[in-house]
Parts: sequence; structure tokens; C-alpha cells
Amino acid sequence: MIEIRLHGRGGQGAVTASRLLATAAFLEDKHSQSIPMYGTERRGAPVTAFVRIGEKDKMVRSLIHEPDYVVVLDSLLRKTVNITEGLKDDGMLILNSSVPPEEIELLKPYKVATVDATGIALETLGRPITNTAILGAFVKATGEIGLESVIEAVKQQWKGTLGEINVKAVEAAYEATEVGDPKIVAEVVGEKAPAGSRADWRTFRPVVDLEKCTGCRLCWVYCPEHCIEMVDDKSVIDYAYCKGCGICVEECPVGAIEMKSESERGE
Amino acid sequence: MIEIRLHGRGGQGAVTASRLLATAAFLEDKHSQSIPMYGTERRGAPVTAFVRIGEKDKMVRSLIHEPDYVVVLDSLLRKTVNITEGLKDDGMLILNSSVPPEEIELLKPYKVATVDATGIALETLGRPITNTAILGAFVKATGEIGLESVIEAVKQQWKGTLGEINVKAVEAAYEATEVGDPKIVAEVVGEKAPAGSRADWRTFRPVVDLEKCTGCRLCWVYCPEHCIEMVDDKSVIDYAYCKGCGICVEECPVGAIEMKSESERGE
Amino acid sequence: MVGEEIVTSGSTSCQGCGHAILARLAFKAFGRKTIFTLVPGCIWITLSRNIPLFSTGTVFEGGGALVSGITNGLAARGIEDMNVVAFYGDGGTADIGLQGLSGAAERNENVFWICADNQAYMNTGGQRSGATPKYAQTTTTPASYIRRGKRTKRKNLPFIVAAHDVAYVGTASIAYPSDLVGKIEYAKGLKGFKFLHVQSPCPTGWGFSPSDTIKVARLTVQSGIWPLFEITEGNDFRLTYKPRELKPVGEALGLQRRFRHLTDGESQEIQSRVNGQWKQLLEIDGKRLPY
Amino acid sequence: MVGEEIVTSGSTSCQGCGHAILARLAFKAFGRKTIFTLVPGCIWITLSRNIPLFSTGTVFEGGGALVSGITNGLAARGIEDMNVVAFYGDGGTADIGLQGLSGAAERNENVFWICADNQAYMNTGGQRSGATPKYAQTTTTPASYIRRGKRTKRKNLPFIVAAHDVAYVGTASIAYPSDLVGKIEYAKGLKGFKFLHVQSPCPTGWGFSPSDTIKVARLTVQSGIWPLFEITEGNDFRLTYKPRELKPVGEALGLQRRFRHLTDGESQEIQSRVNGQWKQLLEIDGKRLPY
Repeated sequence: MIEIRLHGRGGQGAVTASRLLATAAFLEDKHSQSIPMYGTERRGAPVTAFVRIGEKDKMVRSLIHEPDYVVVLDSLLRKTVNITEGLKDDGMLILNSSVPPEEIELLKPYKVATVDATGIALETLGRPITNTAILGAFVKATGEIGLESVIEAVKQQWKGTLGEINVKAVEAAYEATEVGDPKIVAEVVGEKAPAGSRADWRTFRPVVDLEKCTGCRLCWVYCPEHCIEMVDDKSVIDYAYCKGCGICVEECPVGAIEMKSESERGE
Repeated sequence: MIEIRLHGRGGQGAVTASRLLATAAFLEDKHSQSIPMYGTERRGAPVTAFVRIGEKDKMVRSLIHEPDYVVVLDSLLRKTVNITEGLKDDGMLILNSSVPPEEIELLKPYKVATVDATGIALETLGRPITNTAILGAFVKATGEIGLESVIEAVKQQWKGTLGEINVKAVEAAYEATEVGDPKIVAEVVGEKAPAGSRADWRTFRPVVDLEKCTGCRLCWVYCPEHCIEMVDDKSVIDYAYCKGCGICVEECPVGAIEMKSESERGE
Repeated sequence: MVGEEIVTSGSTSCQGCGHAILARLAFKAFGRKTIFTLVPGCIWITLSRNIPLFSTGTVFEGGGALVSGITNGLAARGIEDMNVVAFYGDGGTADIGLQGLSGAAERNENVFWICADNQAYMNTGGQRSGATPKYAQTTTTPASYIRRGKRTKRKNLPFIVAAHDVAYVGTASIAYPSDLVGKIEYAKGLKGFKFLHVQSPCPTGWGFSPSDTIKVARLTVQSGIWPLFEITEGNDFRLTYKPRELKPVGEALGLQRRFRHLTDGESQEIQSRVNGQWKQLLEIDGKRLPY
Repeated sequence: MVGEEIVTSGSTSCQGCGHAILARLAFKAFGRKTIFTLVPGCIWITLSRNIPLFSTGTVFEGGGALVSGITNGLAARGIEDMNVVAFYGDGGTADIGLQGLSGAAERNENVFWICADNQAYMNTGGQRSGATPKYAQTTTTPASYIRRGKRTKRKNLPFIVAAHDVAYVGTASIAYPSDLVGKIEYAKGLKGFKFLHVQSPCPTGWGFSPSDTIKVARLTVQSGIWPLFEITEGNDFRLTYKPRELKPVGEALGLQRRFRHLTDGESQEIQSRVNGQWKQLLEIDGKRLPY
């Protein structure tokens, strides 16, 4: 029996990924369970799901506390979530990250696989929904499930074009995944954020062109997060609280605000 | 400690009588309880209430199953309700009845007091509400409570004229009450009524003057009990089910129906 | 007044009970192809023992769900020719049952909901309900020098239900049996949610002689306190009884002990509210409601 | 847009959440002299952590009772200058909370009830509510060849509440902040029951990009799907936004995944219903409602 934990954010499809993985195992005549963590799912907020694969009489019905594999759909999530919690000593991490395994900083010598799932998702799907790409990485890195089974599960989930582009995401990630050993460090340091910061909810951040800003305050009026202040009649964004919704970009009457990818800032 | 059970019908004031009796006892520095029997109180339907009078540390909080006295506010009620149930062997019945105690038929030699409480109520109050009259009979027959205490309780309950005429009812009943021994019989026979008969709900019955009846059917339309039939284009009332509400009398456009007292039929 | 007599004698409702008259008239109109549901209240007592038709009951809150389940169950079995009737009181309609009513109305369930309205919780001693009129004395809204009975107006149930845009909404009175029976006979043929709000005077709770039940009902209609109207599909509003001149409200109120404490000013307030409302109703008579 | 900023940053509502915008605008209008109550739902999540005012919450069914208790408690202590606000979702208003709403409205409690309406139970996965519009796909009203999303129209909440004859009823949109803030500032000064029904588009549940929240809100208003109006004491009705010409409903619906399955016929049905309703509203604009 193998046990897998998936970490993602609301909107990236972690629960769907767990279902696809369980379906793929089922297609290989194994017994499997897909278990979403009960809770309110907010777009952008951390989400956890589980998959258990094995033989019928060994299947228990519980959450998974000591996984064999941890799959992380979001590149920034490990700054706020303890993704290695309970991971077995010989366990493996499958991460959405644009850097090679050797640059991932960890406290313990887990095996690490990385793939730029966000980049692949944007390229194949046009949206940063990383659930199918990360499954390609899981297949490549672990060998626990066949590539064909995952592709079949994806095709059963989405008919037509939507299925095809997701299969492309699986395949591209399968090709691009690298497996290796991480960099062992004494302490993993995340961004220092103030209490209640939502900075890690963003995939994109709005950037104001102060030259173009006319100080009309419409972005300030409509911002759901109260994270825009008017300074010298120009809009200034507090990135500690901006969730990256993009309403300011949409509502700015002079096009003074643009969305820029967080990953362009490097990790 | 003495325990009393009161039987009446919805509208005759049995629950109020129990409260007045308990208040009167309280005015004599006794401890007392007034206990209405929980249930839905329908005008005309049988109602039970209890009074317990005694010393503080002997008072229990329960319904009364073996009363010392049974007080019956309605003259017809004992045809359908087993009024002597649980009555102690040396107990007494205080009955609203226009006949002397010696003509009351009972299975066991209880003491019996009778008074025409309906007649007194109609005379003093103008309505067949017998609760205050029967209290006058209770005082006279049992001596357990003083007449002045009951009168004071009545005055506290109703101010002004309403209080005065009720005091008159108490006093008139006190004067008129007779105590004696009943006629012991092998079986007490009531009216034979069909299942679900409501005949014993009536104090008055509507009587149709067939000469005046035009067969317009308005009484039939408005009768709540479906106990009027048209026979040869005249209204005929089924007294087994008539509750004596009087709507037919009120709605008859030619005045062909009149209310007549049930007690005029004798017991 | 045609229609088979379905209600038998021997109910345990009070002498002169308005519900008993309503029950006889309503079932004449529905006929035998009828299933009905009950929730607690006087109307349960009135209907539960002496009608030889299938019925079932539930808790106050469950009335809307129960009647919806029955109509959907019948539909699933292909049974289309039954009247499915919710026969509830004002508590089961305007208060504790309102949520279920609103849900069933929103889903436009194929049921006929009759509210037998005696304007308080008469089955439990006469506590005020959402249908109790302003100033009426009940056991929970006593009248004294500083308290004047119920503080606020009764809920305008027909318009609340009509705002749900259902198949039929009507009001009726037991003093106008042809109007009442005619409304049921018309609306029972419609598919969707039908609602009939029937005023049912209560001698015990309102404090009048049991012989005056019809008289009180008639006076409330003649004075405009209880207007008779219907709102048909498409929200067309129509008064079904239009006296040339309204009687003064005092005639109806004066018969009822629950209004005995009214001052002249309070009576006058009721009179002018009734007048204002009647004027409004005359204005929209024959027109479409704005939603 | 004056008014102190009372809501602080850092709520856990979704990216682009309409409720978060509504909260900022509403509390600017209410100011600091405000107590508010909550029942479960997204709006609880949005308001419970980052507003430095006293608030308390209860179960869905208890919303009307809780807010009534608070306003009466304050009145008993002689405190008259607080806004007592019920800030509930559509579940807590149109469905599970409707009975409590209706009771508080009947009693004309001195409270301000805001319905933050995202048109489904978004906090628990997007189940349909009584506020879900016809044809919208939710997790409990799926769309397929034979099922077409929700079967019936959404409840007409403002008119249901208005039928209770309360101090104020209004609708508002987060895309029209001056209208929204102005309505609160006007109505908060009235004594009695105030009700504001605010449409709050939900990117997660309706299926549009979080950046389009205001755009979707604006298009629903401009197309007449979400008309802006108010009903003031005496039941005077007034449209507060009257475009010379309505935009086609397709523009607003087309942005939302929950309407992706609509056939041309179904879109047309929505269009003609909206047109008909708009015509009715124009007719009663400036007039008194008939109850």
C-alpha cells in the first residue's frame, strides 16, 4: 500500500488530482481511495487531499498521517505550509518548482522531484491550473502508476479539447521532471510576512505604472482587500495583503495597472 | 392535607375554580396548589383540574389520583366521565344537579352534595358558567374553607360588577346546597349514545319549528358539525352530534330555530 | 352548494368552531380524490378523526417538506389526478411553517396549501402568532393601561406568497361559502403552487358567542377587514367581493372580547388603515401586480 | 466615497470576493457606532476576523432572533445611537433564515438587515439556495442534456420583505458604490426594520475570473437582471438607476460558467422575463405599492 498527500490552493485542482490518481490506480485493477480534506475551499487558500492505493483487505478509512509521497501543486506554498510533516524517511517530495532538485532547501535528505508545472500549465492550458501537470511528474518520479493509466483517467474526466490539452500537460511534465537530492540546510527560511498576510495566495501581482496613474481612486474603491492606499494621489499596493485578484487591473480606466507573474521574481 | 378533583367542560371555568379555591386556602395561611390537567382545552369538551391544600412540608408535586373530594361543574358530565374514579371511600361528591342527593344514583355509598349551579349561574351571571356557584356548594358541604375566603378570592379575581355578581353566585349556591346519601344501584346507566357522540357537550339544544322552516338550507351550509340533514325540504337535527353552538339559530333567516335548555328535559 | 359531504360528524373541535365549517366546505370542493397533510394546531384536531381520506402529519416546521414529498412521490408513480392538500393553521403557515411554505412556493410544487387562520395558537391556549391582528389581546399580548394587545400588524400572507409568483393565491371566508368553494374548484385544476388563506373565527380565542361565528366572519368581510380577492397566474389581481360601501369596523370588533380594551383612537386607527388598504385594493382591482 | 475605513486587510475570503468589497463599503456607511451579527456562510468568513467592532454569531435559523435580542437589549438599556446590523448571506436570509427574518420584520424590529447575496451556499461547495437564479448550474442543480440547472426562479426577496410593510427595503450592487453607500446612510437613520439586498458576484461559484467581479456586477445591473430600487416607508417604490436602454442579458451571462450550458431559447426566455419585469418596474416607479 502507498499513501500520498497532495498540497495545493483552491483553484489549482488538488482534489481533482487526487481523484485522477485514484482513478488511474483503479484502471490498473488496484484498490484506491481519493480523500479530500473536509473544509471550506477558498480560491487561493491552502487545500489538502489524499490518495491511498493498495489491496482491498489492507485499506483503512482514515486520513493519511505518514505519507510515502507528498505532491505540491503550488510553487510558493512551502513557505507557509509544513509540507514534509509526517513524510516517511524514505519518502519523496514531488514539487511544482522551476529550479532543479539540488537547489531545493530541506532539513532532511528526502528524495525530491521538481517540474515547472505552472509554466507547463500556462503553456498547455493557458491557465495556472497545475493538477494534471503535477501528475505527469508523479508518474515519472515514482513509477507507481503507468503514464497510460493517468492519461486514460484524464480523458475520462474531460471529453474533447479539454481532455486533449490536459493530456499534453501530463506528457510535457512527464518529460520535464527531474529527480535528485535536495540541499540540506539547518533552517528553511520563508518570506517574513506580517500577521494575516495573504501574499502567498498570489500567482500574479498587480503592478502600478505611476506615470499613467491619474489618482482616480477607482482601484481603491473596488479593492476587496483594502490593500491600496493613495499616496501623493497615486495608487500604492500593499503586497503583504494583495491576493492578486486583478480587479484593480480590470477596473483601472487608463490601463495603469498590469498583472505580472510572481515566479518572474524567482524563488 | 386534602386533595380535590374538579370536572367541568371547556367554558365553564373549572381551571379558574381550582385557582380560586387554592387562593382562598392561601388567604387562610395554608399552602395550596392549583393544577390544571395539561391538554387542549376545547369549549364544551371535558376538562379536569386539581387542588391540593395542606402544610408546606407535606406537599408533593403530582396529579391527584385518590381525591378526598370530587367537584363536578356540569350536570350531564357524569354520563360520560367516571367521576368517582379513585375517590376515597369516605370521600364526598359535590355535584351540579337540580335533584336532591337522594336521587343521585351511585355504585358506592359516597356522601353527596347537590346544587343547581347552572340555574344559579344563569340567574346571577346570565351565563351557564358554573365555577363560582359550585365553590359555594363546596364550602357549605365540606367546611374545609371559609365562605369569606372564597368571596375574597373571587373579588381579587374580578373587579367591579363582575366580582359582585360572582359573589352572589357563591352565596346563592351556599344557601341552596343540600347534603345527603345517594341511591345505591347495581349499575349507573347513562344515555346510550353512538360512537363519537357529542350530545353531552350541550347545555342548550336547537329545536326547529318545522312549520316556519322554508328549507333554504342555510343552517345546513353553516353547521360545523354536519348534523343537519334536509328531510322533505325541512331541516332535521341529529342530536347525537349537535354540540349546541347555536349558529343555525343565528343564521336562520326566518327565526325557525330556537335554543332550549337541556336541563328542561330533566335528568 | 353541490359536492359530496366528505367530513363526518363527531369532531372534537369547539362549539361553533370556524375550522369545522371550513373543513366541510373545502372537502366538498376537493372531493374524494384528495390526500391531505397536517401539522399541529386546531385544524389537525378538526380534520384528523372524521375524514375518510388518506392523511398524514408532521411537525410544524415540516409541513412544506411533507406535502412536497407526497406530490413528488405521486408524480414519480405517474399519479396525476389527486389533489395534494396542505391543510395547516396560521402557526404552520405564517410562523413556524413559513420557511417550508416559502421553499415549496419557490419550487412551485404542485400542491394546494390552505391556511385555516384563527389568528393565534388557539390549540395551546391562544398565544399570538404572526397572523394575530394589531391590538388583539392574546395570552402573550395582554392588554392593560400600558400594553395594548399585539404591538404590530398581522403578516400580509397573501402578498408574501404572491411575491413568490405561484399558480394561485386567494383569500376566503367561511361566511361566503360559494366564493370559498368556487375558488378551490377553480384553482385545484391548476398545476403548481396554490394558496388559499381562509379566515376562521374562533369563539374561544376571540371571545364571542359560539353562535356568532358566521356573523363575525361576515362582518369582517363587509367592513373590509378581511377582503376577498384572488391573484391568478401572471399575478393578475381581482377583488371577488366589492360592497358598495364598507361597514364600520366597530361592528365586527365590538363582538370580540380580544378587542374589548380598544380606545376610540385605536378603533379609529384600525378604521383608517382598513380604509386606506381598501382604496389601494380597488385601485389595483383587475390589474397585474408589479412583480 | 467618504467614511472611515473600518474593515482591515487580511480576510480569508477568496480572491476577488464580492462580499469583501461589500463589507468595506457597508461599514464605511455604518461607521463605528455599529454592532453586527453573523450566521454561517461566506459573509461570516469575510467579516469575522478583521473588523474592530463588537459582533456575535449564531446558527442559521437564529439570525432573526439574535439581532432582535440585541436591539431590544440596547433599547432596554437606553442605548439608541447604535446601528444594529444583521449581515447574513442568502442562505441566512432567503432560506434557513427566512422565518427569523419574517418574524423580525413583522415585529418591525429596529435593525438593519443586509443580505450579502452570492446566490448559493458558496461556503460549503456551492449548493443551490432560494436566491439561485433559474438555469444556474450549482453542485445540487447540475446541467446536462435533460437537466438544465436550477428549475425555478430565485425568490423575489425585496418584495417578500416589502409585503411585511417595514421601514425600508432596497437593492444594491457592489458595482454602484455611491448608490449602495447612499442607501445605507439614508436608511440607517430610520427607526424600524431596514432591509438591503446586495448582489455579490462570486468568482468561485459563478465561474468567472476573480478580476471580473465588478464587471459582472455592473453588467447584471445594466442589463436589468439586478435592478436597483428602494421601497421607503408607506411602500413608495423608486428605481434608483434607470439606464436609457438595457444591455442584452447575454453579456452578463456569458461571463459566468454557471450559465455556459444555456441554449439560445433559454437565454431568450431570460431576456424576455427581464424585459417584462423591467417594464413593470418602470410602471410603478414613483408610485405606492398596493399593500
